[in-house]
Amino acid sequence: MNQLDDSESTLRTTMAKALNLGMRRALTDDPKVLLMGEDIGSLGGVYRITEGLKGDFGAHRVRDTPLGEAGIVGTAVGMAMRGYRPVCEIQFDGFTFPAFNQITTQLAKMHARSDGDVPVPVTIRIPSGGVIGSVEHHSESPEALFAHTAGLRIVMPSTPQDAYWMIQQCISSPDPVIFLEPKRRYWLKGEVDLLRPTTEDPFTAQVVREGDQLTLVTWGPLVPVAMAVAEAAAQDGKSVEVVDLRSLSPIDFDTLEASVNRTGRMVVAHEAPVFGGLGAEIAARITDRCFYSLEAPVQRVGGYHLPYPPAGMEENYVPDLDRILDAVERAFAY
Amino acid sequence: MNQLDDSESTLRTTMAKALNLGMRRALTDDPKVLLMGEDIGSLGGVYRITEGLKGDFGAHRVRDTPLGEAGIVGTAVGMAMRGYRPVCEIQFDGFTFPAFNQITTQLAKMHARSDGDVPVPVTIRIPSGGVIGSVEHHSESPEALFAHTAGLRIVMPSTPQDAYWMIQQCISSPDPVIFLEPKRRYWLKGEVDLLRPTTEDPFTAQVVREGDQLTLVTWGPLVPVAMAVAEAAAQDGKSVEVVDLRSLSPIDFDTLEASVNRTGRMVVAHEAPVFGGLGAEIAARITDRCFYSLEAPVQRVGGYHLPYPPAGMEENYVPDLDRILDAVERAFAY
Amino acid sequence: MTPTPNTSPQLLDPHDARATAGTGAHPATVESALDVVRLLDENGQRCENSRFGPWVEDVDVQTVQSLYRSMFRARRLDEMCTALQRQGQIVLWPPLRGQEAAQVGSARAVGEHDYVFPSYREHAVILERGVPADQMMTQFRGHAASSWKPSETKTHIYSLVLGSQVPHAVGYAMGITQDATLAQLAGESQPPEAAVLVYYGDGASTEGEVHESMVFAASYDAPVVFFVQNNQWAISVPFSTQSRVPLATRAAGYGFEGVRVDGNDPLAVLAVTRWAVAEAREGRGPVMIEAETFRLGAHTTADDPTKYRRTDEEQRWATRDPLLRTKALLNHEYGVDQDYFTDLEAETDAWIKETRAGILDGGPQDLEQRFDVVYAAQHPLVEEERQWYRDYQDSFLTDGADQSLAGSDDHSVTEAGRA
Amino acid sequence: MTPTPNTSPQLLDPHDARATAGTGAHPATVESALDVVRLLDENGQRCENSRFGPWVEDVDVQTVQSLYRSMFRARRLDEMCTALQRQGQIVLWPPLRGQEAAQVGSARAVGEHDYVFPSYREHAVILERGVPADQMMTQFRGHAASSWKPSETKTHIYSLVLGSQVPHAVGYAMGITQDATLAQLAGESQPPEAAVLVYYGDGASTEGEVHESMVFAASYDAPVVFFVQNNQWAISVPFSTQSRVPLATRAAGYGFEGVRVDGNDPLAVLAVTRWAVAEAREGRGPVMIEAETFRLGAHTTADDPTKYRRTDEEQRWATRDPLLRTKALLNHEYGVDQDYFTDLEAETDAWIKETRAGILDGGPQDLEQRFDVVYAAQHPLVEEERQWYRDYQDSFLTDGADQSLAGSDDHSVTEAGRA
Ligand SMILES: Cc1ncc(C[n+]2csc(CCOP(=O)(O)OP(=O)(O)O)c2C)c(N)n1
Ligand SMILES: Cc1ncc(C[n+]2csc(CCOP(=O)(O)OP(=O)(O)O)c2C)c(N)n1
Ligand SMILES: [Mg+2]
Ligand SMILES: [Mg+2]
Repeated sequence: MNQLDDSESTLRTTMAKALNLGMRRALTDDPKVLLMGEDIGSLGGVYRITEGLKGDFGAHRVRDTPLGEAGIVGTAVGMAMRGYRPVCEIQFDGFTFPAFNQITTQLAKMHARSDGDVPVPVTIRIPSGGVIGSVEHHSESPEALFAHTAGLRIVMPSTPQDAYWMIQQCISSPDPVIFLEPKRRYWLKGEVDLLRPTTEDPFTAQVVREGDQLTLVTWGPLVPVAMAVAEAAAQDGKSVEVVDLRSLSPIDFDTLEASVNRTGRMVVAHEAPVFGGLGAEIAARITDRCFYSLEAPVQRVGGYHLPYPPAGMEENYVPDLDRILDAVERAFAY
Repeated sequence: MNQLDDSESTLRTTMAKALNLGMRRALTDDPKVLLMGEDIGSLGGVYRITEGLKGDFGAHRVRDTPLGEAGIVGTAVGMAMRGYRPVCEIQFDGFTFPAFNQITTQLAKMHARSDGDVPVPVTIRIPSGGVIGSVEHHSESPEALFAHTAGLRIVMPSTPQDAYWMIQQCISSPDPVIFLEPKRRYWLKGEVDLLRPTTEDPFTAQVVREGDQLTLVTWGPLVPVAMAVAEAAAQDGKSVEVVDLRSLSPIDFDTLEASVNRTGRMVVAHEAPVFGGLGAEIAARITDRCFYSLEAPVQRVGGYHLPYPPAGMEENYVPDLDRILDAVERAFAY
Repeated sequence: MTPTPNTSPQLLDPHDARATAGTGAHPATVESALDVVRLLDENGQRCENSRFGPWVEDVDVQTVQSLYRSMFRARRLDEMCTALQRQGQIVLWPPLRGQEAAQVGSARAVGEHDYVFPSYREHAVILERGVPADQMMTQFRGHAASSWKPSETKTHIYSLVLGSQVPHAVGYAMGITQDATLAQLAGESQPPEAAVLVYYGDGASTEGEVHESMVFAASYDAPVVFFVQNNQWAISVPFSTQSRVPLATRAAGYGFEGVRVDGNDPLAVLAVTRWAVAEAREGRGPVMIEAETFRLGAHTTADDPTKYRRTDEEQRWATRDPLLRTKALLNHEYGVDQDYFTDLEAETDAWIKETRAGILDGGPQDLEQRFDVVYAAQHPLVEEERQWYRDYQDSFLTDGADQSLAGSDDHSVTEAGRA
Repeated sequence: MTPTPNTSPQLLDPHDARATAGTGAHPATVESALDVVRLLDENGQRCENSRFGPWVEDVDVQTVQSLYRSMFRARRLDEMCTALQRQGQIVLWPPLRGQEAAQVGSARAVGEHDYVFPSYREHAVILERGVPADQMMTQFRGHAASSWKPSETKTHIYSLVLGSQVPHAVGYAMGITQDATLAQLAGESQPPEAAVLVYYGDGASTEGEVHESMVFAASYDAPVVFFVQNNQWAISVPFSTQSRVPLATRAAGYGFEGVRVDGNDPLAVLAVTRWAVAEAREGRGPVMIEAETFRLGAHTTADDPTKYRRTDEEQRWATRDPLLRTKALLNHEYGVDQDYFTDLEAETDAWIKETRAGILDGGPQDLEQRFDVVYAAQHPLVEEERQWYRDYQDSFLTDGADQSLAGSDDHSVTEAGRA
């Protein structure tokens, strides 16, 4: 645990390790925090995000559960009622759906249903997104299916620094949080400032590259791609501002609005299918807020209206640098 | 069954009865059609939509199932694999979620997952929407949670005529269909033409009132309200075109685009919460398609970002004539 | 609330086989779950049960009177609420008629450290947990989301998504165990032993979440008692559609004990639930109880049982009415005379009158209150929408009420009906 | 495929108790589900079982050789695929090593009218159903969504959402019954009796959908056999986390029979499954079988079992290897000599070589094919996106490949790894 020694105030590490350290710290700071999920104990999770935690904190705080997602989320709700702060892991995004009833009708609504008497501070970690070369149901991006439901908060960090801090901030949130982890970026390395989070409020967006001709907003796995798009556009003489959305519910529309009022153009990129995706909400609201500033309609780029395809075709399905650049060019064409 | 006598070519009846007659006809025409659901047999369903059908077609074709929504949808998928065309009833919108995994990962994707070898022509009827003065979970509008998933089709009729025809058209669709029924309009009466459907293709929108200054698009329970809004606006000298969307996936954007290119303004109204609702997709796509025609940003009006409230407060939650008119005025204010 | 029973040693025998656990060894059998535990026969005469009888050895005339009083009040409340619903004062009402013994008997077996998860028909349980009857009704009037505070009553709110409360109960029970573990590791004194009692119906037993709850409860040795009121019907669907065999037989397949009890016998229900709660509290849980009972009334005030069931079945069960049976017990076993019942009637009349007034007293909260409770922490979208809502509502005040076209919805939509 | 066994009369006895059905009467007990059916001991010696022995009375040396050959080929294929995955030719591979007897024995018990629903590790079952081995691999290569046509093979595609295929199997079985009912009502000749065999794992048994499937199957008397391969592990989670008791004991709680069989004994598996399939076909289903076996290899090629289980457990089970046991049976009982095994090895080497070439032959389909299969009927959004995709792909061709920055993603994202 000497990684947590405050005398070393920064650490260069992967997102996977940053999440592990963040949970380690949450477990250390609050005895009411506990982890639950399939294979998170001895194995440390199929992505090894919880590696070593069962050994250090005990099987009562890092629980290998039976194989039922509804059971995991449902019992976590019950433990939260007893004063605990359960952090559940769903093994892959595609296996969230057996727990959908518990998440949508119970976890999200318990505080409201009990007229504020029963808070349910449960965090649900879901490795999310594609391009990992896997089999079906392992590469979904279900954020829009949670965002429509009031009562949930949803975040997705894109850097080790945010991973380390946001997991802690979400665990201490009094509201339930869906914590999406961009699984194809688990081995992305970066600096983690062990003393200071990016923001005190995790439910905010961050401008991660400034620009003045177009706002490119995305989150999680596509943030590094967006940075590359901005770089490619810059070489083409176009100045693109990149916003890492970080919080998908609530969405920090103030930051987006301020950016678009300066740039006049917006592209939203996500891995999920465009139709009914979160990009629609962003486009609709930004168009409403910035109607007179927009020089082009908000361009959306995302997955097609298809189930996530087999691995051999996925690179053509998920937006890549070229496809996002194409959307940027479409926006400039107006 | 003499209601089906073709010599009487029209019938004035309620939406509830029209649905009953539509299913009766589907059961008569195709022995592979069968109905499944909780309480749909002897009771005829809690809304009596299937009244009399078990008596006339037998318990093997109109099945009272055990009380498990995942079991209902999951076994329906299996029966479809054996060549049947199951029509499932979910008792209330709020009880769809236990079946969400079967709907999202199985029903929607089976055709694609089997590379087109296994069609699953299952229709899932869900009484949907609010303002029925009921208790929690009985008044939800979950359409956006289905629309984002490729492989499903979603419709919602707003008249007895459409109810009668669309249920038959959806049952004979080779794709799975989520068939939303506007439960507060079950007793709405209207003419049913027993010889001719509104459209051969049920997955299309209909202009139900012409106008040239603003397009008001909505579906299901809000269509009659939208008609009243257009009437009120007309008295105020404003010409509002009303589009009944009918099909929520796919959405007939061609019809919407043509309308907005004429009117220059759009309001979308639905009962579901605005945030992440289907109105976002409509606003985003129409803005993209009609950027130079739009004189105002597409205005959305819907539920708030709250769980559906107790009955005593619901009239303030669901958009009514005043609130939709307010959105119309906002659009005209640009 | 739970007197310690005079237990014979074998009652408290730890389940050795279960303790050594693992595949292959478990004490429960399906056969044992087939017997129906009964301490009163259909005429209210005491009958013997060597295993469970000792659990109500302390029961005297006062206890039985008190059980009867609770059942009687619940029935009268139920009748009054059915009437109020007919008068449009209540949105919907699920009657409990016929299930009073199952509810009062079981609720009496838990105490202040225990936690109760009802489904949505457990009105007699809620009254036992100390919720005032008029307050209990705000939810069914459509005035509030929930009618009592779980934090105060140790009784969860009603759950209308069938089965959804069962995993919560198991998780809560896991939390009880965790409290003890944390205290032990911290060298602190142990918190009082506690158990969770969760109610659900024969229909709800089919929901997958109930199964996962059983698996989790067994896996974590959770101190939880699953209490199924098998009232033979799930709306119009008879029990035979849900299962070929009694539900208590399910427990053996998870490696814990299931007991079937006559749900119209308040003593048997009390005894079996006391035993089960003790098993759970002492770490030998979970336990499942199936109370065989009958819904004498309609499913809800919106239901019409004549559509799906025969009156002879209703009549047969009417003769097993738990109130009649308990009254007979009081008459014959304890010699309680008519004066007692007359007094009780008068007392209850007064209580009902007062409760009725209390129920009719309140009105709905304003929608604005919902914006306060959707999240525990601040939320910008909610703030924005709350502000919009407030301004919009205010606009009617300032512009004058005639500006509003509210109500013209139904007017203009001439042909629309209401559910 | 299924020779009619010489059955003694009591084997075909209808379950009177079950037929009269209803609450309270059912034949199965938990105890009967605790015995493990075994026709071969650990050394491959035949042992007696009066109930199930007769179901394999027809089995002779050819049959055992053929069972062995199927198991042997499956194992060799498994080894080859594991190697191919290491070489990056296969996306992911779930090895079946150790489960060959459970799979081959059960798959042999079903015939051309029956329908099979695998989970995702039943490679030996798929081979038995006639799918060519190289074709079977397209899904695991990431080249296609599914590798065989259910309409041709009467074998459903693999299901990766655990438990999700189980209700489909029950529904399919309900369809079989419906076919018979419709034929009867129409005065047509009865379709052939058929059953459904569905596979899932000890871990998957916890999923709520599996429970609902049992309820529906019992409720509709569906001709389905639930075949659980209890290989003791769900990835890193031992069976004891899922259940305190054998899974076969669950069946009694739904009112049908559950049988536990030694899953490494191909004869016992064949016998029990034949019996179960016959029960189902003849309308006495459903039936549940729990095959006790062991996953000798890793969960998938991405897994590392040393993280969670002890080698002594692996070694103990290695001595129960179904191939060793069957080989011993052939040696000792039937006097099959080394020549047979040498020949089989040579034949299998050739088959593996050919299969390997076949596997490596194909490449992925183009994404465009996915637009054809998402819906069965025309869909405007899909058409629009397909057109866009086609034009976009074409733009690289016409603009020249240098226009594409594809590949620069990983370049610019210097620090990104891949799962
Ligand atoms: C998940 C879910 N599905 C369906 C319903 C609709 N519904 C309400 S009560 C009921 C029957 C419940 O039967 P049971 O569990 O036996 O309880 P009882 O009403 O007999 O007390 C049904 C189907 C629901 N509330 N929740
Ligand atoms: C619904 C769901 N949850 C989680 C997973 C991830 N997962 C894949 S295999 C597996 C273990 C399955 O164990 P078991 O059912 O015993 O089958 P086995 O792998 O042993 O053959 C898990 C947890 C999944 N595929 N589906
Ligand atoms: Mg019931
Ligand atoms: Mg397993």
